[in-house]
Amino acid sequence: MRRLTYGQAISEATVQCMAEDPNIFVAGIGVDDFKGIFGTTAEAFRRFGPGRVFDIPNGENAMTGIAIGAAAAGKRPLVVHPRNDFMFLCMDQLFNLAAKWRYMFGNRSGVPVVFRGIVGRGWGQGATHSQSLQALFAHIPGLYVALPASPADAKGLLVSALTGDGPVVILENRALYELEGEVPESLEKVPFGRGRVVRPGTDITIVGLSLMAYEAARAAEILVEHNVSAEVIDLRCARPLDAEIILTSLRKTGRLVVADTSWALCGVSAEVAAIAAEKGWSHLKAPVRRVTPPDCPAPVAKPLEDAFHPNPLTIAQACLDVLKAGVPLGARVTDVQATFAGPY
Amino acid sequence: MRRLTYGQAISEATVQCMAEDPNIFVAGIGVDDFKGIFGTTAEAFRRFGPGRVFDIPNGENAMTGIAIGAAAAGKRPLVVHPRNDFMFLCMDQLFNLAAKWRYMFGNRSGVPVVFRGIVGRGWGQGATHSQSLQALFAHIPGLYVALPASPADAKGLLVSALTGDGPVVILENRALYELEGEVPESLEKVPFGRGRVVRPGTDITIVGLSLMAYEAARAAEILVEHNVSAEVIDLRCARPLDAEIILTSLRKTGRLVVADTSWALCGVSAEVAAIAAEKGWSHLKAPVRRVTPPDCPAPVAKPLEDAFHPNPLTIAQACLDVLKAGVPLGARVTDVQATFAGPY
Amino acid sequence: MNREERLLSEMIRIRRVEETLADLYPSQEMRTPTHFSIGQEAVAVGVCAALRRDDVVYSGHRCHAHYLAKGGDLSGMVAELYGRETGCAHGRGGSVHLNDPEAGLIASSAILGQTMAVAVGTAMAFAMDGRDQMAVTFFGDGTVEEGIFHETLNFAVMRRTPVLFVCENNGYSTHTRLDVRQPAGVPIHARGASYGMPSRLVDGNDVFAVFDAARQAVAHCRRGAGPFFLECTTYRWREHVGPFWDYDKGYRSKAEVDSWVARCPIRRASERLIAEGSCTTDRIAAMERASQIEVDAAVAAARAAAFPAVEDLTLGTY
Amino acid sequence: MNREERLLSEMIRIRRVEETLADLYPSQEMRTPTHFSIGQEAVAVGVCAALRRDDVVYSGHRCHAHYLAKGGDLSGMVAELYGRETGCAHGRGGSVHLNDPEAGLIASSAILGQTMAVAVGTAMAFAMDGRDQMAVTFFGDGTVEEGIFHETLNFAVMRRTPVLFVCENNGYSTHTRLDVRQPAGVPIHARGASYGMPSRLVDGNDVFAVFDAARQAVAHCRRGAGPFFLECTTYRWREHVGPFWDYDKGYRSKAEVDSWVARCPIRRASERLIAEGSCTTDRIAAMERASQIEVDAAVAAARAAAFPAVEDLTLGTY
Ligand SMILES: Cc1ncc(C[n+]2csc(CCOP(=O)(O)OP(=O)(O)O)c2C)c(N)n1
Ligand SMILES: Cc1ncc(C[n+]2csc(CCOP(=O)(O)OP(=O)(O)O)c2C)c(N)n1
Ligand SMILES: [Mg+2]
Ligand SMILES: [Mg+2]
Repeated sequence: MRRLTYGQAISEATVQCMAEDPNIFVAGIGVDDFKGIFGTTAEAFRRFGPGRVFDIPNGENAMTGIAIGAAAAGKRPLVVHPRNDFMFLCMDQLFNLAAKWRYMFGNRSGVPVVFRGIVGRGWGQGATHSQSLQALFAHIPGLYVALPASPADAKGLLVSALTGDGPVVILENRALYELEGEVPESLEKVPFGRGRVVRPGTDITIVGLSLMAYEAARAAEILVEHNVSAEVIDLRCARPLDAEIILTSLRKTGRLVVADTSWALCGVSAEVAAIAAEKGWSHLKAPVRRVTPPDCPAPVAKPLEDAFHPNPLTIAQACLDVLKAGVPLGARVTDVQATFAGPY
Repeated sequence: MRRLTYGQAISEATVQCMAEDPNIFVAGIGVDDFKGIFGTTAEAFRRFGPGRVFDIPNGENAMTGIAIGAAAAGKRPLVVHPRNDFMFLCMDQLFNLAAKWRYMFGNRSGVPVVFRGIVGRGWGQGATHSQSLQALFAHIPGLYVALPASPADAKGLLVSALTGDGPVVILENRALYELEGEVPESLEKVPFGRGRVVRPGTDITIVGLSLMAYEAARAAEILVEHNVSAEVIDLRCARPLDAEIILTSLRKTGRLVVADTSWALCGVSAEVAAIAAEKGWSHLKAPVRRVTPPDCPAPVAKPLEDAFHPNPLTIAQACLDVLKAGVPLGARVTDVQATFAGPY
Repeated sequence: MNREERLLSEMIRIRRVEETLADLYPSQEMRTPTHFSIGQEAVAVGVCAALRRDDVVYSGHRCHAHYLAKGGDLSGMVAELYGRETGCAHGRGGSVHLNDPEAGLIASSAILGQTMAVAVGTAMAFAMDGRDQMAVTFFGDGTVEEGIFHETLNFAVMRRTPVLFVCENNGYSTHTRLDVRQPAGVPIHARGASYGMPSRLVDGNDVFAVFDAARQAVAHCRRGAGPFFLECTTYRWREHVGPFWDYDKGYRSKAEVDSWVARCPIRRASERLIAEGSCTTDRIAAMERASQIEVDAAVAAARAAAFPAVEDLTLGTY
Repeated sequence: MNREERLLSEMIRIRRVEETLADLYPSQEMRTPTHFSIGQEAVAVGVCAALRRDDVVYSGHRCHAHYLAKGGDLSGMVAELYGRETGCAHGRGGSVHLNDPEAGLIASSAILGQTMAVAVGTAMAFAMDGRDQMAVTFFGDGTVEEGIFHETLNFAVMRRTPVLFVCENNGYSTHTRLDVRQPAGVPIHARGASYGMPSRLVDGNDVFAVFDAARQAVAHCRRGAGPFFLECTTYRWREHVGPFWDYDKGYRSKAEVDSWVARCPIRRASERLIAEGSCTTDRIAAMERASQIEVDAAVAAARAAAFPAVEDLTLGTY
């Protein structure tokens, strides 16, 4: 099949959906500039022009309400945030209105607003530009929260968002943008709430989403050298969250490690561990382990940053610990962004 | 010891701390009006006047930043939100600045800002006026998040907040305001991050905080009739969260039910279950059970509202299920707010 | 009825509905925090009378009058306050979430300022599609202080959206007077004008003046000239939330309340039409009777209606 | 040095520092997104020269010039960009979180508008304690569109806080021109005035004009007369974030950039002082040499300094 990068897949999904549905428009800071949100909106702007792809004044909260109102009138707004961290400013519109719209107005209709938020990572992005807010978006009922880990899912989940009926938040990890993979040319949807087995295995299950599904797969490679067969699960969505795929894998492996790009406390990693404790308890042969950033904001200094982000080594080490095969890992891995040259 | 209501305890802590520390001031919508935030700020206003207890224009996000700036200059702001739901509007200042201040500015100093948010419950408060946001506040490192369940803790945790060095969010459940209990007259602190055993037991552990610690105790009463001895743990804080007290109890009971006023997905109930799966796995004799509101916004109609909120019966039933003593509960309990007369 | 009479009778209808509900409210059967518009009817009626049915209106927490003036279904509103399945939000939303899309009342919300931005989004959608519909957002003087007010007005002007901002200035945000919340010498209509859109101040207790101003504003928006701002001065008679009078609570005087009751928009409209000879006390009494019969029937129907079924608790979520 | 010379030399120092760092930046040793102030130095220098050391300043993402002009420690800044333990934020904050409380630069932040409100809070605290200190917040023209701008100005006026709002209007928010973001006919200084506070427009590339305006503003705040608003027009020479020129990127023309380079605040100040005979090219060259030596030393020290220890990753959290 034809291969695209993660970023190209996002662009293609946007352009193809816009060609299909004249009600889709793209709005956000810089969606029409020469950078075009790391290239993901540039082609849409070229094809559909300023009438359907337009820059906005600053003002995240109002823009969110404006998107909701446009959706209430039949439009399909796609709002892009260069960093998901800026979305703290629109949580009222997101949680107190978009997420509750269908329910609190009596189940007449939903508001099909789609928000893309980019998760910065590394290169000194620091405390307010490299958070990954899936846990916050997932906690409050009403939103679909998708975090694609592959180019195919980056396209398929965005297609589901732009053709679905509910408010959607898609978080894209900047470190995945250059990742290449096979992507169907047609408009195939990837349904919300259904995870995928990235790699089958028998000894232990590693669950992650977004960048952590990718890093988990790299961890599984390392584990092979230690004769450990790890099954890697990509949840794809934080809400709805696919409990079944986790339990199915646990039935086979009996062991679970969860990796997440965000903190442990009340995070997606907590939810996955809770599902195991609630519904997978009888399968568990060992304690669950969470691999997450430590309990501090993202630092800037390179050595701290390297220690802050979970990586294939820390994930693999956690697996060996669970398996009591506690060999300290000699292997070194190259950082997922090793070749990245700043400024961001 | 002398008894006070939960609301009176909050008022007393505020007044006594203000008498001790001239840098404390109280700001918020209506803190100086005849209702005085359900009576909790009225006495402070009477004693210290408009110079230290003052009303503000609407504008939650700016007020939060203003409190942070006052704290940076040596003040101790106590900002009150009549509903914690309004705090969605100040999450940027809370999470991207207050919570990160100490760390991202190089560990020079913190900002001792204290935010009280009241959790509405029942009487048709509905989708945007009866949420309970502890999970969101707990996920991001940097805040202390306290949820007192008793009058003594309502005072002691507020005293810790007003004498501590970090940003604190205190969530107070409106349904607890009339609850009476013993409260020390002096300024005794209740430290953050340390839970309490509300009631000792041997068969099963029920963990909750805020209103759910209270309802769990009522559930334990019901369970006595079924010859079940339940140990009730009040976490007191969602961050830092007292894992030790949970594990200590699990070692004894081997069984766990968690109740929370907020949703399950990535909630405090998920964190407690995750702690059991990670660190308490070897003690567990049965699956963990979560008792939370269903995955929808808070409805208004009375029958739906009654079914929405966890209560002593649903908690007790979950315990019996875990113990496989699956007798359906005949007992009826009166709602914690049964005597409440609206409007809210 | 001619137009003047229709404006009057619509106000009378809303007043009868709200006073009737206020009288019943203490019985604790309407378990939903309720913000009555009694005394402020002229703003809702005057503005909505200048709209087409396919224009849309967004409101806030004090939404009863807007809902009814735009043509929202009365029995759906009453049933919603009673928390019944037959309510306009099927008992899920309550008093602050009234909506009737068929009538063009798209949504109301209890968080200050939310629907200001939403209205601009709907207006933008109309403009993008070349439709000649427009949007109106009603909000109070307290909402003016929220950041979203600023972001929204700036955006509306930059995109020339056909939206009418109607600030219902009743002088209070909960129990706080306007003069301790907003700078002296900067009236709200001037703030609206400061974004470069036409802005007018009008007596919000004079339904005819409101209607005339709204007609001018609607014409402006309809012709694609961008947003329009209208400040309507009025007054809330009852407590901020709930059915009772509250001049004994200390934040305002009985004299102040009385002075506004004396300026009752219904009395003023009645007196004028009677003086002009275009209406009579009999006809007005008839309007009141008709409205009373209508609201009594709505209450009876609501009380007889079923509550939502508990099995449907999560209906409308995935 | 007399005051005029000091204003000039301070600008030269900041320019030398930033141009030196910009030259080194591509080597990828400073791993932190960096917003250079090259071309905008006069605003920071003119305003801070009117302040006392115990007055406080808050900045945003483009904070280098404000930090240095307020007296922030140079080696601490350079080390911070190099992510070293010796950095002013111990390598935890990076370029956008410069702070030096001893010098009165309390905090900078990368989220638009955050520190506007924070500055008002600090100013309010000064007023509550009867101290005669004041606070200044620097922000850009893009930040004016954020809701917090509106909430903050309203609050500052209502409480008469001793705060100076300095809008550094460089005509762009990232790559978006002001005229597509804010209404025509509503200049930013007029928006400031619309809240009922004194507001002035000043040529932000004329350090002497900025200083005079700031002195007037400071006197106003200091005497307890409340907030003051200052709009300073200027221009960003380099790309929004990063060290390079970007007139080839299409969002602005080389001619536009050149026209502003021709209005370089340093050149203008130099020419005036030389014309007045109060300074010479030799003295200016000496200033440049001295600054270069200082920044070279700071860079050398930063590169020689240790990174934070990984064991200290969570230091400063409970
Ligand atoms: C964001 C937010 N902050 C605070 C509140 C609490 N609140 C509800 S109504 C109200 C007063 C609003 O005043 P105004 O906008 O003038 O409307 P009025 O009640 O006078 O009709 C307040 C502060 C809220 N609902 N939302
Ligand atoms: C709330 C928020 N929204 C968006 C951004 C992304 N952003 C960073 S700098 C910038 C431009 C700000 O323009 P201006 O305030 O004029 O400052 P300048 O860069 O021109 O100095 C934007 C939009 C942000 N940091 N914070
Ligand atoms: Mg009002
Ligand atoms: Mg700018």
